[in-house]
Amino acid sequence: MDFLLSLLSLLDSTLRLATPLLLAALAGFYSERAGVVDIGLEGKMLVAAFAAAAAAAMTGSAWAGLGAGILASLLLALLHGFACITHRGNQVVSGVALNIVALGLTAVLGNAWFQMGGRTPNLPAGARFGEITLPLAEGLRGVPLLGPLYYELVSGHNILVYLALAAVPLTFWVAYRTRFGLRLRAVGENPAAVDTAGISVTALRYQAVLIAGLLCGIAGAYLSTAQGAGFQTNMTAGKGFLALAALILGKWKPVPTLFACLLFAFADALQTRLQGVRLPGIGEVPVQLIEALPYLLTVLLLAGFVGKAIPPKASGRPYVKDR
Amino acid sequence: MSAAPSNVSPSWAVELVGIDKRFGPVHANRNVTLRFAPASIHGLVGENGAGKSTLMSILYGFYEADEGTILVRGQPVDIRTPQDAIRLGIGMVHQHFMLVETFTVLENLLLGHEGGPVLGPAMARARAEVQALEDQFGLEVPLDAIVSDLPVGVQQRVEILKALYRGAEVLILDEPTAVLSPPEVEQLFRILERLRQQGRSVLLITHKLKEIMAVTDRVSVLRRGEVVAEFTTAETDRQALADAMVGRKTSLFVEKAPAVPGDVLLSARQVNVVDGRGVATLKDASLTVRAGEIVGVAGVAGNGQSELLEVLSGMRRFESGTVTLKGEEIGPHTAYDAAGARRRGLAHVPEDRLKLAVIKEFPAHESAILGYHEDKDLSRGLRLDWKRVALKTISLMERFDVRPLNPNLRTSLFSGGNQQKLVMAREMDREPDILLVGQPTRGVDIGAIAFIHRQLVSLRDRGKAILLVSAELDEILALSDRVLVMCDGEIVGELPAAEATESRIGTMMAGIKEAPAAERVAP
Amino acid sequence: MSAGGGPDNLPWWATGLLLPVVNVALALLVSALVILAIGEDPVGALGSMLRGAFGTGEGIGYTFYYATSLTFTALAVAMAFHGGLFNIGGEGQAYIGGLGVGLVCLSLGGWPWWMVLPLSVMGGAVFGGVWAAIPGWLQAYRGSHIVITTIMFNFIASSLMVYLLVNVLIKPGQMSPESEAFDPSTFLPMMADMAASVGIAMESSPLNFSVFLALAACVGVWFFIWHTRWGYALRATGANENAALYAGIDPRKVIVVTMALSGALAGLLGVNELHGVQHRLMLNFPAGLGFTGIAVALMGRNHPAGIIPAAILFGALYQGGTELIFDYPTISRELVVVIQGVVILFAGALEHMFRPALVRLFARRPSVAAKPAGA
Amino acid sequence: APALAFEPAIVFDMGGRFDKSFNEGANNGAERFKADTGVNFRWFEVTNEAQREQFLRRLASRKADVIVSVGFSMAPSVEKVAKEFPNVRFTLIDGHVDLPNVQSVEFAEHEGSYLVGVLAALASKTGTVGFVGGMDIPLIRRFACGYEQGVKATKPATAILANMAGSTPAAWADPTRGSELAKSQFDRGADVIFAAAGQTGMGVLQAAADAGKLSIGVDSNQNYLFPGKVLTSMVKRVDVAAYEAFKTARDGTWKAGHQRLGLKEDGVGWADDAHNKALITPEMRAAVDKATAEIKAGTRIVANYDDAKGCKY
Ligand SMILES: Nc1ncnc2c1ncn2[C@@H]1O[C@H](COP(=O)(O)OP(=O)(O)OP(=O)(O)O)[C@@H](O)[C@H]1O
Ligand SMILES: Nc1ncnc2c1ncn2[C@@H]1O[C@H](COP(=O)(O)OP(=O)(O)OP(=O)(O)O)[C@@H](O)[C@H]1O
Ligand SMILES: [Mg+2]
Ligand SMILES: [Mg+2]
Repeated sequence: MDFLLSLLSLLDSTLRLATPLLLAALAGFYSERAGVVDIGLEGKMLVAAFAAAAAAAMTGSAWAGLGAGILASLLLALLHGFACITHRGNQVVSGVALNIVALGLTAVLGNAWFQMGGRTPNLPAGARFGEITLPLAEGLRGVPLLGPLYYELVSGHNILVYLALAAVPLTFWVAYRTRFGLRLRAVGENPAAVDTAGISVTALRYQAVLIAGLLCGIAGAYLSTAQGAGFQTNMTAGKGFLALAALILGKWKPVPTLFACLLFAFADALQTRLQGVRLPGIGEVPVQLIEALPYLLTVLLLAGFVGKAIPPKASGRPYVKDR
Repeated sequence: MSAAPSNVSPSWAVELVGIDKRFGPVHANRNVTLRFAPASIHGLVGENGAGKSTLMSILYGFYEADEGTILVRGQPVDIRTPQDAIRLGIGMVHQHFMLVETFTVLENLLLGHEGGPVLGPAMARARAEVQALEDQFGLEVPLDAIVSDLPVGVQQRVEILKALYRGAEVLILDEPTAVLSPPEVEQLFRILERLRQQGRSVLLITHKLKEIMAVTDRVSVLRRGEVVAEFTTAETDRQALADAMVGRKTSLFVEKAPAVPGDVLLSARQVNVVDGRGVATLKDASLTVRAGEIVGVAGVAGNGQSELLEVLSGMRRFESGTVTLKGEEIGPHTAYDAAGARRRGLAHVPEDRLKLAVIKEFPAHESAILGYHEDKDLSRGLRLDWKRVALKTISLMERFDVRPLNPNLRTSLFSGGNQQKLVMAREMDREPDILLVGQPTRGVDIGAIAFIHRQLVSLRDRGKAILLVSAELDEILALSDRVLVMCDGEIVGELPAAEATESRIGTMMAGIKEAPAAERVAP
Repeated sequence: MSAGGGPDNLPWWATGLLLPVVNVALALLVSALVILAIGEDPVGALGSMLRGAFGTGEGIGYTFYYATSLTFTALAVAMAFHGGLFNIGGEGQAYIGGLGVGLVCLSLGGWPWWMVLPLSVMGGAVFGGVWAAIPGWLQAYRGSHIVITTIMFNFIASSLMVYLLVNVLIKPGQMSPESEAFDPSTFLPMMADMAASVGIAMESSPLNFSVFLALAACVGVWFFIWHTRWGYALRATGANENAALYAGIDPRKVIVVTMALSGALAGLLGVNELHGVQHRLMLNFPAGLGFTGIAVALMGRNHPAGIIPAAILFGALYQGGTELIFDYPTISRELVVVIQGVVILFAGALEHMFRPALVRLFARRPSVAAKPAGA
Repeated sequence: APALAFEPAIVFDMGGRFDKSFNEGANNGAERFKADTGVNFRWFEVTNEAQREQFLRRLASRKADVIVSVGFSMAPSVEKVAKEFPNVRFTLIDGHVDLPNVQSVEFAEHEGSYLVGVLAALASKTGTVGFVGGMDIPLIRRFACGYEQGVKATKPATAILANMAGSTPAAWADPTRGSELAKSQFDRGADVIFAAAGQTGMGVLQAAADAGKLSIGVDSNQNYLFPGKVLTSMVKRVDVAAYEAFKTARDGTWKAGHQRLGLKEDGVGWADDAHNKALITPEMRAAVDKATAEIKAGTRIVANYDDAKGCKY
């Protein structure tokens, strides 16, 4: 039972940690499947986290925060689209630039508005997304095995966690079962085919980039108003890049990407629990080794099992009618 | 500029009037006027870069013309995007396929014509409709196959089906036959015939004048962006068309003395290749090539010819068998790569020049040393001596008449024919003992074809061994001293030049083997 | 990102000089608006940045000191780029390269600097090179996506260095995880001291002998990529792997070697930062210069001749930014980050924004209504 | 005519002056000085290694009257610049430099940590307490070691869970990670966690408040952040050090040399205010007062991680 509980707590933590990665990775999915490389997931999450925390602090409403976060992220996404789609700029440079702008701007605005070194005030409970106890969770708690599983793992997360998980089947459905999805995947592989089929490549790519903005907005709001209780400078701390890695590890497919995110999050959750553990024959494992575990794991998986990940053929290339 | 019929009575299906289009300094279309009638097949010919694809892309809304008007069924129309063209009933099969390779055939057909925001029901409806079309035109296409798994010929059929599915009243076909086998070409022509009977019009671009003569009603000739002539097909012949295209008298025939074969320079014994997906792509291939002869390899593209060339040239590992190069045996485990092959005096003009033989982004002089960059005479110490490279390139370009004579121009800016001449020049320059050539004249216009053919024959006459792979039967027949036929990864037959006829090769290409001894007279 | 004029036929100076200048000017204009928005005087502030970067000997020294580090990391990105590889791992390679530099300097105490320098260069190059060659090998032989592996190797490098500095290399009895200081005999000469020795007075700054190394690296990279057979093989592989195979080049070997060279260049950052300035092994000395190197390389069009001015531009932004916060206490250090981002955005990602306008300006063709090709 | 204006200055480490931790402590001291005297001060936040020296040198050459440098990372730069400017006064907080114009102020963090360890052991109902450190460096291990001694001395059976947030400076600024670490420790039975992790610690405090458990703040008094949820804070009087440096420099009593401020000097301690009044039982107060008195008297020795080369006691 004790083992079960600690396993459940590990998995619980995995879910919490996976949520922002998942949202951001799905954002990357839409963007890159449409042929627009998005290094700027990090920056979009960061502005969203800031805007969400700032709006929640000012209005006292988590939902207002979420709205503001999404809006801010959409603005950045539009800028990315303007540079890469309209002006055919280098997509990587644009992403790098927007990350840097986001890093600086959130701190500058935070300082100017709240005078707390770029932080926002701590959010009270009402201004955050609280944990939701699912129906019957309390009642079923006593049922062996399934009870704790339902109570500890399934129930008791905030709504954004459920939203992120729901986004996976939704994304799958959109991408593979709808007209929009068909066109989206086509424009990332061969924009000329889409163009000659009488569909606007530009409009399609803008839509994809904006969806990415929306999802990053939710991811950012999650960081500052659900998982955390306020904004700190650079609070994304590389999660955007990790999400990108998960997307690639998931070979640009929604369900494998979910598993990649869960894997990263699991390794992360595990490492907090492995610190200080002694292994027979080796002694105490250095913290740094444990800390590097998710990254080492990724490299090993990539090298050993995943095989070659083939990106959408047109990703990274602006569309020019040319021979 | 011969007469377009003066009376206005037969209403035209499409009229392009005064079309003008520039790409920066390139004047691709100059004041072009072209009309074609309903229920007709209209041919469009011209040298490489004459502006044929550009003109048709304008009609399809893919490019916008700088000047000019378009009329469809007598009505002036404004075609700004392919969507406009599709709405007007214009369909186009592009020279370069516009397919999403990772999609299934059905998904490709559906793209842009989904019939609803959710695919499920639309997919079922489309499947039925496409099936009906397939039956009607006798086009067979596996709807659930992934496009990249299909041979090019089938991909071409998908393109055609796509246009039909979108309900094209006017169908533009830009060099559809370049990748089709003779039976496939015949099938395509039957489809075109049926379309004409249904009252639709077809515009056909091709470099093969034989095809023009076979199916078109009228034909227009484009030269340097201008319409220079228009003929009623029945009233003209190939020579006249060729002369109009080039602007002077041309010779369509290669003169060639009988071969004097010498020693065996290249041979392969029982070579097998299995590709990354585990499919056997070359099965027990055996052949010999002697000094002073051209051995032609005929076959529909995708039947193992590429693998054969790649194995012989050192680019690809093989599973079993031996290759013997000037007496030296090479097995599956011998260290042998393209550089090694060149050191041993083997040169290779690959089938797909853009993918393999040049680097599009490089200036011409850098593409002109691809594969020879390690040569002692091009470097000075550590340094690649660009002066010598430039001189070398200029001499290559002069010998093979590559235009424009500018070694610093980016390779991709040369026309296809000129790129091909540059590659031929590079590979023949070092007087290789053995030359492997794949599709030497694919997509190349008739002027350049004759030149390239003459060069190959003269190399043979200097006592070199040449292995020629071509999907063009005419080319095989015109050049080869001996013909091998490939089908499904196997060499299914061998014929001496004298016995090689179109029909015998054709049956062998279809996989029907005949004993080499069995003599049959061609009908 | 092809160098030089595209098919739109602009003269080289329009694309090479005019366009970047217009773009940087626009970036500064937008920065000025941001400064205005937080209630400061934009002209004064930008003036202070400019003065800070180029107005004093010390400022120039700092500008070029930053530019030196950025040149190394940008050359690393450029080298990989021409081999068709996107190396995001400059940060980690610089970090590990620094370890090599540090180990050499620590173990050669008492040797004169000019004897230590070649060895510390080798130390940095070998350590950085090996650290980059692993992702290269994984890409070439296992198909592992180089972008992820290099990102992962940044994290791993960081963990490794912390482990070593906290547990192994730390100077005993010291709070911060740093090694012992190098022996002063090994210190690279400071530019100010070198100038003084030939009778030129120069204000003190961290600019040191490494700047010559950076210039040499620029020349070396230029020569290697565009004037040797190996450089040719590298570019061929980068442009078209199949064509490389056709040419008898083994793309896999080229990928590994290219990454190793790229990492070696990044590793030289340690020579400037540690051997030149900090004189000890410490945590986190690459401080984002590896990432900024990406922007510098892309803005410099992956050519040394472009990288040098781009590195100086960024060095000026770093140093001018420091000066800015010195002069304007109300402007926070993060504003400087914003300005850097804006410059990358306008001069990098939006570099083509004015191109059509410029083309129209230059197209003095008689024909009216020349629409831009392929809307 | 008024005398030349007094010009103090302060250089903060990378965390920035609002890090809710030791930089902020120094800032508070300086602000208090400003409020008391009306004298303004210049301040800078370091963003990269090269700027440390640059700021110090710039301030020194502009003849600042005293330059307070916050953080052990400043030590090598202070040493270098102080040599160049022997007439300028430098106060180094958290580090040690032996020069005639440098005042080094260090703190006996282990002593303060010991006290909060005592309180944690007594406040814990589960018999498990936690520690969350920032970046894994000797300084933080010193905190952890003092804490451990306090816990074990009070209730030897208490289990201690310890985690470090990471290996890069980002470990100081990652509240998400802090809250995950806290949650994992709660799941493993801890009900009191001491966070010595800069802004990362904010996540720990937040997670504790969310879960209805207790946390212990660090450096500055953080009790007010979640009243009733923060057991106490291990205060390190960086503010006093900064204030004193400014004040003594102004009135001429500034002295170079090395100071180690422990419990005896009121350099470290535990925060006791209205926000945690309800949490501190008389029994706890008695125990912590006893420990305080004994440490001050020297009868109870708290081992220092650095001196002992490991947490040995
Ligand atoms: N995209 C382009 N931009 C600028 N110039 C180009 C471009 N494409 C081709 N050119 C130039 O335009 C000229 C004409 O090319 P074109 O394709 O018409 O060749 P061509 O004369 O038909 O030769 P060939 O018959 O051998 O194919 C060439 O000099 C080529 O370098
Ligand atoms: N997108 C483009 N940008 C610039 N130049 C182009 C472009 N497309 C075509 N051209 C140029 O326009 C001219 C006409 O090209 P087009 O493709 O229409 O020739 P074509 O007659 O179809 O030749 P081919 O027989 O080789 O297919 C060529 O010189 C070509 O280089
Ligand atoms: Mg052409
Ligand atoms: Mg064409």
